[in-house]
Amino acid sequence: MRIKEHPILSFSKGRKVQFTFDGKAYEGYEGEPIAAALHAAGVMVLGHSHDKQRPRGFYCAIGNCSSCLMVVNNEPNVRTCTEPLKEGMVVETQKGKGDLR
Amino acid sequence: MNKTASVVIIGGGISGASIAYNLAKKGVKDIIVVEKKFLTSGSTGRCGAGIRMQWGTEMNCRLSKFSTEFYETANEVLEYEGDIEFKQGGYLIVAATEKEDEQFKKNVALQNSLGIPTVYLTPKEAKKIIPHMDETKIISATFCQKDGHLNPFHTTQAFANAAERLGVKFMKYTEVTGIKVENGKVVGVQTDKGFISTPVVVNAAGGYSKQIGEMAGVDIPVYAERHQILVTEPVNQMQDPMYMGFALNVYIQQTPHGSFIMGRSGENEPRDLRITSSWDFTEKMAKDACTLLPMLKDLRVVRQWAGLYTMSPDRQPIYSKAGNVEGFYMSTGFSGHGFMLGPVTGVVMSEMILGEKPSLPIEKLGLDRFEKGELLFEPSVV
Amino acid sequence: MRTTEIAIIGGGPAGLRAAISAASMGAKVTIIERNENLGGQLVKQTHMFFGSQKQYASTRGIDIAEILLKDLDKYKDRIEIMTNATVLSIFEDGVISIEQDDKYLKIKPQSVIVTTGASEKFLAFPNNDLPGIYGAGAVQTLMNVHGVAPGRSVVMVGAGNIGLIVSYQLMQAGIEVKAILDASPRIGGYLVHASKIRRMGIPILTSHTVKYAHGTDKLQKVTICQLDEKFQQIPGTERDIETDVLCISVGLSPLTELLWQAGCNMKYIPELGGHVPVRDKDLQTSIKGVYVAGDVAGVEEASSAMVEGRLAGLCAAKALGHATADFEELHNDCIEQLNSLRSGHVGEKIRKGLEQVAM
Amino acid sequence: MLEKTGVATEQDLARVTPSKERRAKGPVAVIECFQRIPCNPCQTACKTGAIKEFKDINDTPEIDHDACTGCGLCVSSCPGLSIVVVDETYSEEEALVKIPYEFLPLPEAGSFVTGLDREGKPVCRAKVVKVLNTKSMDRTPVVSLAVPKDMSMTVRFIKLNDYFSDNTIVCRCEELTMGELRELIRKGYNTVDEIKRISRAGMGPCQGRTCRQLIMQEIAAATGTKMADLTVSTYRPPVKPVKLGTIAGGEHGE
Repeated sequence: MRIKEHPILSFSKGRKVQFTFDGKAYEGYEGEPIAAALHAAGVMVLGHSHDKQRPRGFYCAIGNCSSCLMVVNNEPNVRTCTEPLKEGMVVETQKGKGDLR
Repeated sequence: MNKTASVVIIGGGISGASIAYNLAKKGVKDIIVVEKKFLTSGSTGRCGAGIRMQWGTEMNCRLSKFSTEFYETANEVLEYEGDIEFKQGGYLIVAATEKEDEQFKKNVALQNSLGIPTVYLTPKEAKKIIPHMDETKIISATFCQKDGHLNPFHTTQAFANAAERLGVKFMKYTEVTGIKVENGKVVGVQTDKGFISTPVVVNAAGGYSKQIGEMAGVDIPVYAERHQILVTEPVNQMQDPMYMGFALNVYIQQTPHGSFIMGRSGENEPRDLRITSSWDFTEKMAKDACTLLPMLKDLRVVRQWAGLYTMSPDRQPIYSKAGNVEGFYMSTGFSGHGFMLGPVTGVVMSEMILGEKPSLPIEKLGLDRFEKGELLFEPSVV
Repeated sequence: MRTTEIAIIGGGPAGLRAAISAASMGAKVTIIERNENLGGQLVKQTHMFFGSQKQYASTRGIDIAEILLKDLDKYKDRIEIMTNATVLSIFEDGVISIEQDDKYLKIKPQSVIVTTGASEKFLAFPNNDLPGIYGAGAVQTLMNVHGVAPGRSVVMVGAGNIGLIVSYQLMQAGIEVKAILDASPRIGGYLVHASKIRRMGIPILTSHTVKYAHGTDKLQKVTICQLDEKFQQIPGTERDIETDVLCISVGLSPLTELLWQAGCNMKYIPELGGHVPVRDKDLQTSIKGVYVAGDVAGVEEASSAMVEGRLAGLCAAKALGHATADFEELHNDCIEQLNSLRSGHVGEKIRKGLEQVAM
Repeated sequence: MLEKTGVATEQDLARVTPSKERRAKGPVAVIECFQRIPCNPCQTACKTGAIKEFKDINDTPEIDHDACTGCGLCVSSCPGLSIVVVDETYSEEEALVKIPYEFLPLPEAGSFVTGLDREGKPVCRAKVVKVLNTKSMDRTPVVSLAVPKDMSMTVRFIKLNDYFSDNTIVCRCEELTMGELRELIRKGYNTVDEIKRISRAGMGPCQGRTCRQLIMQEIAAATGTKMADLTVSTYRPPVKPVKLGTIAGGEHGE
């Protein structure tokens, strides 16, 4: 969910861009973190831990922890809480520890 | 608090733990291992933890073959409740110069004669084993499937736990401050936690073994040299064997856990006990990795660290008693290969201390070889 | 290799203030900031600051950032700004390695001022890794920087200033705060912040903690319970609150990795948030040429971070030979400001902590 | 009282509890069946004759604890689920309690659960040692629990949610749980460095940022050491994971 109005802040957004998450089309704003765009679209589960298969959402939002690792444009282990969204990005849930491709 | 022991082993790394285990197994009571910090806190816990049988001298081939065969059943033999994580993914050792290629041909013949199943490969054949390598960077390669990698912490712990069950005492966070010698004989070890009376001291102190030798008045011709290493984020399995080159000065492997561990020797590494980090290593290592295994360029470095190699003049171990001090033994000078030789170290040192016939002809590895000038130079090292 | 006189690691309130004061003395400065924008955590702070006018009291954090950037602009010929640039290491020889926009570079400064701030502490309870359980800072970033709501409703853990402020900000963004819990029997944050929250009808449950988080794929509810005076859970006091977000705000710890790498003498001071460097009155650590300011030197308010930044900037510049006639006066002014910010009841803890790290 | 609350009283239990001496010898069945009802499968299941023959099918079972081998065949045979096997020789500090458990999901061997007393109150942490679920047990699996020795006559049920938070994740990258951490500390790994080396906690992509402080807290709590006195693990470059390719393509040399 996006915050539509705010008593203090006004949000300057980049242009609208399209991206895919696990094959489905999504929309977000250019330059915002991938995880923020997913969160705005209601996607809170970004993956599952590789051993115990526990669901993982983003946690720290500043690239410190390892909760939000996803595959972006074929690259594994991308910290989506800080990685800026770009037009046409292919975002996927990471399987296990990720494959170098 | 003062104590008495039959044997005091200085150093709680793989060597100390293995020697303690082997002595206890042969029935020796009252063994104490003194460790300055915790088990594996020195070189063992900082090493790349590979094990290979591909060497250029008969001695090293035999020592490492003995160790490899032990590691194959170590979980069971040591009745370890964890897993030492022995992965026999092989070592692919690459030749980058004509001279190296020539040496490798000799090495393979030597290794095969000793029952080590190494094969000689063309670059194309090598690429089949590590598909993401740039095969144009090499002339040839040798491969032995039985070589591999272990988890150094669990491996040491496995020896230590087995030793403890046999009655060995480990004194952690205890620093040796002196060794008492009377009439040319060892009589005890002074520590910051008290004095231990003992007729036998085994120096397995790795990077600190020169200093420990000095405490007993024994001059050991070794020096500690910093070596650096780095580890990446884990990724799904993609590389089974260790990739190693001597002329290329590099080793790169993927652990069963998924992370890559890689290291190289620095040109101007300090020869003291410093284990700080340098940018020079980071950069050269990254460059080498990306050149030789280009796919690794997207792999992220999580941590770099350093440890000490205990260098001997001929880069071979020193298994010896001191000529001038009775009861003082040493197992040192591994020059970067002490971890993989852990099992054989324990066996031959325990035999030496108990005056038994050695299982392997290690008499050539004594301290006196340096005085006699009978060095056994090992050509195949990073 | 690139060089500079003073490298400032971190472009938050302390770092910016350090850069301005060092440059005003005539030093050549490089600010290295890991985010795209300067200002650090100020850019999330929609509330008005305390302190005195000298520390921009009654101005909102977001606006203080703007003011600092304007001041910075006055010395732009002497200040190099690197954004999207993360310092990776301080090596044995003082060389700093940096990743900037996927590029690797190095810089060798004569002095360095570390103003890396602090990171949030974590809390252990069953299922604490469920999606929907976030650090307070993460929630602030998500809603105040990116304009995205973390969820529908929130239970906040921690009634310190950050917990109280973020709760208020959540309400501002139209998100229901169901309760604020704090393990301690007393509210840790400023009481005015607390009154603000209470006025809106949000309960602040002191001597309470989160015992359990429930949910299959993401957070659905939390079980909370009461604590006795020894912080032990009182059986039978459990109750459930349905919520899709649990926000953790149980304090900050200084981000000191680089100081450890540099070999600074560190001490564990709980009053200051954890391990902090020992430092002299000029904010120089035990390693010559390595200065600190702000939360990395001990967790405090942004107001004192800015004064510390100014002090460190002045002293680092002076040590490199950039003396101005009014140095003593400026130096004393900083010390006086810090003393006044730390005086009184609220500053007692800080004073106690600082006594133990003075060199 | 039992009639009112469904909870056996101390007097009730005194009648069926094996002697301390017997319990110290090895596994033994504890039959907490106090009401006369027409039922005797326990007696039928008993292969050693420890459960004496019933004169009347309504008799409450009588067991010769000295003849009982603690085989546990009676446990899953009891329709009232009133039998457990207690083994106080399991280890120095722990006793094994085998309980019937007819719920899904079944606990996993190796996991930690909350041990509940007869009133369903959490009393301790229990480690699931084994889950036995053979065809002959006919859907009454038997769960073996390792519990603190003094809890052997207290723990009678479990909750899979671990109130004692042993399942709590301490290290996200390597998924080390609090239970595993406590186990390591108990084994004597009591510095962050040792924990790191043996479990990999702190070696993951977050470089210890999430777990380091939690591990230190737990070590401090478990060993009674002050945080300030704990040895800190070393900090090494880089501060942030960085691609090999980025370093390789960067500015090099002096």
